[in-house]
Amino acid sequence: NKSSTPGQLRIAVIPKGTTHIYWKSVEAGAKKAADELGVKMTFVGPQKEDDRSQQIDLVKNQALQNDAIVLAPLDAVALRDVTKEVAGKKPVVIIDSSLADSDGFIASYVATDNREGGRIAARALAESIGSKGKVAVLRYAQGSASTEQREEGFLEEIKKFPDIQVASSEQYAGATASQAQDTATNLITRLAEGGGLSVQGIFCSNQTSTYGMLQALRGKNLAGKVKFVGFDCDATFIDALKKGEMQGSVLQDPLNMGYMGVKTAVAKLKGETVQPVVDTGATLITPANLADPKIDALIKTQLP
Amino acid sequence: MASPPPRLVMRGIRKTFGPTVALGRVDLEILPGEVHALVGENGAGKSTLMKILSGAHAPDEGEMQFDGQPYHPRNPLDARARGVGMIYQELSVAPHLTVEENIVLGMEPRKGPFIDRKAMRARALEALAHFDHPDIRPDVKAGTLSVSAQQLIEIGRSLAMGCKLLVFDEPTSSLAQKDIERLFLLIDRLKAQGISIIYISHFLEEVKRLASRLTVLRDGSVVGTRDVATTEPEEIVSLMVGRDVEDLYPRTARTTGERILAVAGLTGARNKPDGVTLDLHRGEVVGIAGLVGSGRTEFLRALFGLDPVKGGAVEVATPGTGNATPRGRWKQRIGMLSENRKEEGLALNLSIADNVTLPCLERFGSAGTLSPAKQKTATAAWIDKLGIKCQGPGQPIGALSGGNQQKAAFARLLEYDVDVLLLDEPTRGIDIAAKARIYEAINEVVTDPHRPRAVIIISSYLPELFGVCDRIAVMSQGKLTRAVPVGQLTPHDVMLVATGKAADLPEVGGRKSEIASSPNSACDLPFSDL
Amino acid sequence: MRLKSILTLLGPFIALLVVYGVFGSQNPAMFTEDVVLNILTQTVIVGIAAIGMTLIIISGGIDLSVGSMIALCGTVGATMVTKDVSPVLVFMGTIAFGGFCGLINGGLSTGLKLMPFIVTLGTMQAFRGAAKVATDGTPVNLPFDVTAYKPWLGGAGIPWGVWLMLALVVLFTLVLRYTRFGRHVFAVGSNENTATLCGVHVAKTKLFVYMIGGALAGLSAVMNMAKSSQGDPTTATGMELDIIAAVVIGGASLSGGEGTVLGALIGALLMTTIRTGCVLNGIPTPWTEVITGVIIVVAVIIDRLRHRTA
Amino acid sequence: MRLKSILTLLGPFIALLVVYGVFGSQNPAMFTEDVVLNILTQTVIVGIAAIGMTLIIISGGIDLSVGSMIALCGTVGATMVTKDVSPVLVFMGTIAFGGFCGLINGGLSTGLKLMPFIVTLGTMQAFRGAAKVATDGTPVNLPFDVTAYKPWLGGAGIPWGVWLMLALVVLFTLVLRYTRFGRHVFAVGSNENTATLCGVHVAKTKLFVYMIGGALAGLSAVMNMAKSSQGDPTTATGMELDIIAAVVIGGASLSGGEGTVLGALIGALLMTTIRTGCVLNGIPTPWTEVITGVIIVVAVIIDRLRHRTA
Ligand SMILES: Nc1ncnc2c1ncn2[C@@H]1O[C@H](COP(=O)(O)OP(=O)(O)OP(=O)(O)O)[C@@H](O)[C@H]1O
Ligand SMILES: Nc1ncnc2c1ncn2[C@@H]1O[C@H](COP(=O)(O)OP(=O)(O)OP(=O)(O)O)[C@@H](O)[C@H]1O
Ligand SMILES: [Mg+2]
Ligand SMILES: [Mg+2]
Repeated sequence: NKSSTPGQLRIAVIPKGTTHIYWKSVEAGAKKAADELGVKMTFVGPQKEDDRSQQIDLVKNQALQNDAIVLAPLDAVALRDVTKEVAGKKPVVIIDSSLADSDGFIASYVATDNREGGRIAARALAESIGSKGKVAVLRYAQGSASTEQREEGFLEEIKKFPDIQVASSEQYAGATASQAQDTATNLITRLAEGGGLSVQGIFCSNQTSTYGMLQALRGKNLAGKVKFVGFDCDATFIDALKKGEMQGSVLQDPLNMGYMGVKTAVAKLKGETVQPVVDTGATLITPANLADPKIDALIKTQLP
Repeated sequence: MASPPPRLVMRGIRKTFGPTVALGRVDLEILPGEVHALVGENGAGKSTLMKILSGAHAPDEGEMQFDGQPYHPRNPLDARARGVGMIYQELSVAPHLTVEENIVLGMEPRKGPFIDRKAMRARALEALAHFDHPDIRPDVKAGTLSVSAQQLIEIGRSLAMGCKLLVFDEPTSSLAQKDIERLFLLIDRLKAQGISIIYISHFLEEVKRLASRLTVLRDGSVVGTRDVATTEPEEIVSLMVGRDVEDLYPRTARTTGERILAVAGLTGARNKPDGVTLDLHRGEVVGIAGLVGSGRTEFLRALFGLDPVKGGAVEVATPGTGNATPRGRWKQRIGMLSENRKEEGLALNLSIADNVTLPCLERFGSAGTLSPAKQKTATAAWIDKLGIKCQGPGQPIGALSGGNQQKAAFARLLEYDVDVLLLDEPTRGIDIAAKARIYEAINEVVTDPHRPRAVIIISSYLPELFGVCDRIAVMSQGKLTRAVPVGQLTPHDVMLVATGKAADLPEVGGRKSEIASSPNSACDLPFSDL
Repeated sequence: MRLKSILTLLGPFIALLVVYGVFGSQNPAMFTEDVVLNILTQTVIVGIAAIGMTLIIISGGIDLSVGSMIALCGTVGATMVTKDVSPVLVFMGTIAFGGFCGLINGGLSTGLKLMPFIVTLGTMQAFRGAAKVATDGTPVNLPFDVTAYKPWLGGAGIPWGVWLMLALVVLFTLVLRYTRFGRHVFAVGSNENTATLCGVHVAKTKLFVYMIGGALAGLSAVMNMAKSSQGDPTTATGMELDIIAAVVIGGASLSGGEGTVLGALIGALLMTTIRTGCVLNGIPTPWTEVITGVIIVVAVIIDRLRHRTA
Repeated sequence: MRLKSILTLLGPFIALLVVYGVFGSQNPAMFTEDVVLNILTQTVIVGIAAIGMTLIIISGGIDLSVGSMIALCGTVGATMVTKDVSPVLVFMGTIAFGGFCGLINGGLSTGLKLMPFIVTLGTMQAFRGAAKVATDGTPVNLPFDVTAYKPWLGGAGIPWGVWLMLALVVLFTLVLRYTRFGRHVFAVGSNENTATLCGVHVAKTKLFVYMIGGALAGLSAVMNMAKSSQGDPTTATGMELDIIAAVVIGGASLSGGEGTVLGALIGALLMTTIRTGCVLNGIPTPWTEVITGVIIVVAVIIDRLRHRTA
């Protein structure tokens, strides 16, 4: 894949990581756009997840041999200067998470409105517990902007329900599903009360933390006994939704994000006008709407 | 002699280590039930030959037969299975294992999948019964025992497997006197049982006591096999050394000058040393004799600030100030040579120049800087003067032979130009030519016409002390006697005190020994009675 | 067990009790059966791997690649499950694969006489990369209808994995103490030259030790798979340091010749207890790290002082 | 420099050239000035910290906490910047803070005679936790109008950080070779007993070495801050192993007494080159890890063979 036909446009897509299914969907979307538009697309992420320094290096390296960059910045500030530097020469489209103070130089921002995603989750959880009781939030990891926005969005929105209290929101699940499961188990133990939990609802803000929490609930035989809204998509989540172990999960549309990211970049290269902000949408899936063909199609893009 | 068939025959054994020819075609025959001594200078190849016998090394060339059968051990276990056991020169116990585990290591008795602990204990007790040493109980960790006890464990290990041929490589070098006597009795017993023994030693008196025949190795070749009973010591020595040793201990006229060091009641943390008092003057060499473990090393270490001191005073009449730390002592122009080259004496992967100049780096540059060129120039001078065989001052010191390493360690004191030299076993493990060089250097510093230095020397080899020293003191269980002029002493007097059979050296004006008054005949001394 | 060995374990054990007690005094929930069970369950993965690491460290080696090995073996095991391989074969296959990884480590450090620290630093990256390459970076999920693995590290009652861990501790305590191989491991770590001269097969012993370490990492990986129903190529990142810390807190010496499996278990329990205690007391996550770090150092200081007076 | 030292450096240097050449033959872009500059720039953070680590390893120690230290120092530096402290003071303050962290490591391992491996394993967690506690887990962002730090590791032309790194390599090569302190570091690492016997202040030397290591980690943190415009408490996770690998690839021995600063730089460059080369050749990320791991092991094998024949 090193050779490209002369004159062919080259686009680099730099995700935050390469392991989550989520990024595979982004890649698929980007590929779809690249194929449609006849451009060459390179998809390469940092070796260690959450390694900002390495992502900065990646941006620099990729800028040397591509015509445009599509970047999902690991950090709003860390990536700002290198992006600004590169954007002076080549168009940069930011996807997934925002970049601070970047209106002036980026071509476009193509992303889920994460804060809104959090709000959607809050409303779904509140509804499922009848707008009163206690809830717990298991956060993902410190310093991850998109999940922090979701957590904030959730907490903001849940405040609007006067009869709902947040019992815990200080624990971070950790980077891997296995760590998340331990933290979740301990959290559940702390919140245990009689045969059930002292909280009626739980929210997790990304795939690994949701996965870990679900496994922990199942392990403690509490799955289904507490209302649980998560984030992102996984075959396990669909299964859990069907069994009533989860009441909802907020899906982004990574396929669309990758697709729109590349499309916007190419449009910019061709001198067309592009929207400064493109919302790729956040969708709540619930046991009730799983059968909906549109939802089903969205889910299909995010499962292997 | 020819009647019984030999137990072991070694023919044309050759072994090289890179460019070093350790053994060039050695022949050796050992008879059943004989104690055969193997003697020779350091580096002659004794240990190498025995390591080949015990399967630790493979020979480059040569044949071996054991009890008439071809014998080619692939490893030590193989050799043991054939009935060849060896007690190595370098201590070889696993400190974290217990005594009994060390004894059966490599051939643990088993019951099903597990070690048969009862059988192991029984075997260990049986092996240990030979010594009756109070500290050695089967279930203590070997690392907590003294060096002497560890050596006995090794011997026990070889006894436990019932060998037909046992090799002892300098077993007494780290044994206490009592244990040496027990070992000798043990060897007599083994001999009576028909077990053959090869006994390596630098001490001809031990050879005389134990062996019926001896073989002399020099530079990797056998220079002769003799019957011990009919051979004169002079002949053995000349076979070993290959030259006249009349001038081994050079000694020019010495004049004792002002007092330079006064030790009063120095007591170490574990009562070793125990209230030691000693005066040292410019222009003299004071020797400290004693048995292994008597606390001589601890005395020097305490004096030099390496070990904590419980009591006593040290008065130094040299310029510079400083407390009792090694750094302070160097500043007071006192330098020390450690008995343990590898573990303490030298930084083996640094260059000769670095090792020689380490205590006085500040002289080779100003304000913390350093000129390697100057370091090398200074070192090159000592390489020349002491005849250190090497590629140059930049060579890592670990690549040198033991004798040359020792000369370089000695050069450290000369380079610093100390007034007091504390030498702990300065000639341990080095060959006779190197020894001569060091004796010469000692003689030179104490007879320097402008600034005669003073030397304290520890040695376990009495001829050396009698050859080099002006006065000798004896240490026994941490206590040091007066230092008596060599002319008024015999080795016998020294040994009596060292072994605790006499409380003190004879009074001044006592019996005057003929041997001691002529130090150049010191090579006779090994045969003086113990 | 002899008095001496018991004393060696006393230090970490007291540390464990104190930490447990302090957290418990803040939140009595610590003393409930549930929490004790949690702590035990969450120790299984580190605990089993720490048993192997104990052997490696006693023999004078070290294995930094164990976290990556757990991830790699986990993906191998999960892939086998998705291919409908029977549980017994999955267990055996994963353990064997772990043993093979260990063999690579052992072979490189023994055969080429390389420092195990740097060999396993290399294989740590190589195994991790291999896990990601093999799975394309995505976790391999177990099919939903596979329930055979659940009871090992989940479900009601005491998970089988806890019993397995305890059984392995007993087994390897016996192996180390009462078998020839066990004593040879100590001998090699204590003084390699002596071991050679006494006819111990040093290279074979070391290879075997690394193989056991790898095999137990493989078993640990199966437990991890049972726990999270997936083989995740990014799991157990940095876990090698937890495992090594457990072994060292448990009284092993990094210069070899010393260490106990039971001590390593106690060390592992100590760290789980700290983590659980912090969550139960609502201590924010970053403080947990500070506390863990400080307790590691304090535990080693206590150990040091004990040695000095002993 | 003596022939011997040059030979020691030759191994890693040839490895570097070969790796560079192989990648370049696949993609000539490797030979452009831009890429060379990128490689240099991207080596600065690991490179500067590796200089300190070289001293620590030569002295017979090790520091696993250096990654956490970089994170902690980075948050301290960034906080100072947000408080309008002048750049000179920020540099000095961060370096001093790093030196202080190093002092903790050195003090614990020297004063209490603990193994540096375990001490720094503990402080690794403690420093990391402290960084997160201090910043509440969120990166401390530099104000957007602060541009003083940019030229250090970004902007047009050769970043100052590259010159700084090169200058430090020269400086510490000189220090190790041409100062008393430098020779004492070698002596302590080669044989601590000999150093004591020869009147070297062993404890002081070690403390100083750890302090320098910490100070350079602090400087590295400032460079990291310049690069990412923030002090991130989660940055440089696992970087300690990269740094140690660089030093060891560069010919240092983990048992002390051997090593060169230039070698460490070459080791660090080697690793950056692998990463850059893999990206430029479109090699998927996980393969990069496999390749890095294999090259580390191969580099050490080469080094070993060189030693054997020498
Ligand atoms: N492993 C080795 N590698 C290189 N050279 C060796 C090795 N072992 C021995 N030699 C060399 O072989 C020669 C013979 O050594 P050996 O140890 O056999 O002497 P020795 O007669 O036992 O001396 P000593 O009285 O000191 O014990 C020496 O020159 C020594 O340096
Ligand atoms: N740290 C220690 N722990 C236990 N025993 C020790 C220790 N240090 C020394 N010893 C023992 O104390 C005794 C005295 O040792 P020292 O080295 O002072 O004897 P020495 O008279 O100098 O004999 P040598 O001829 O060996 O130099 C030895 O038997 C030694 O084994
Ligand atoms: Mg010998
Ligand atoms: Mg001594």
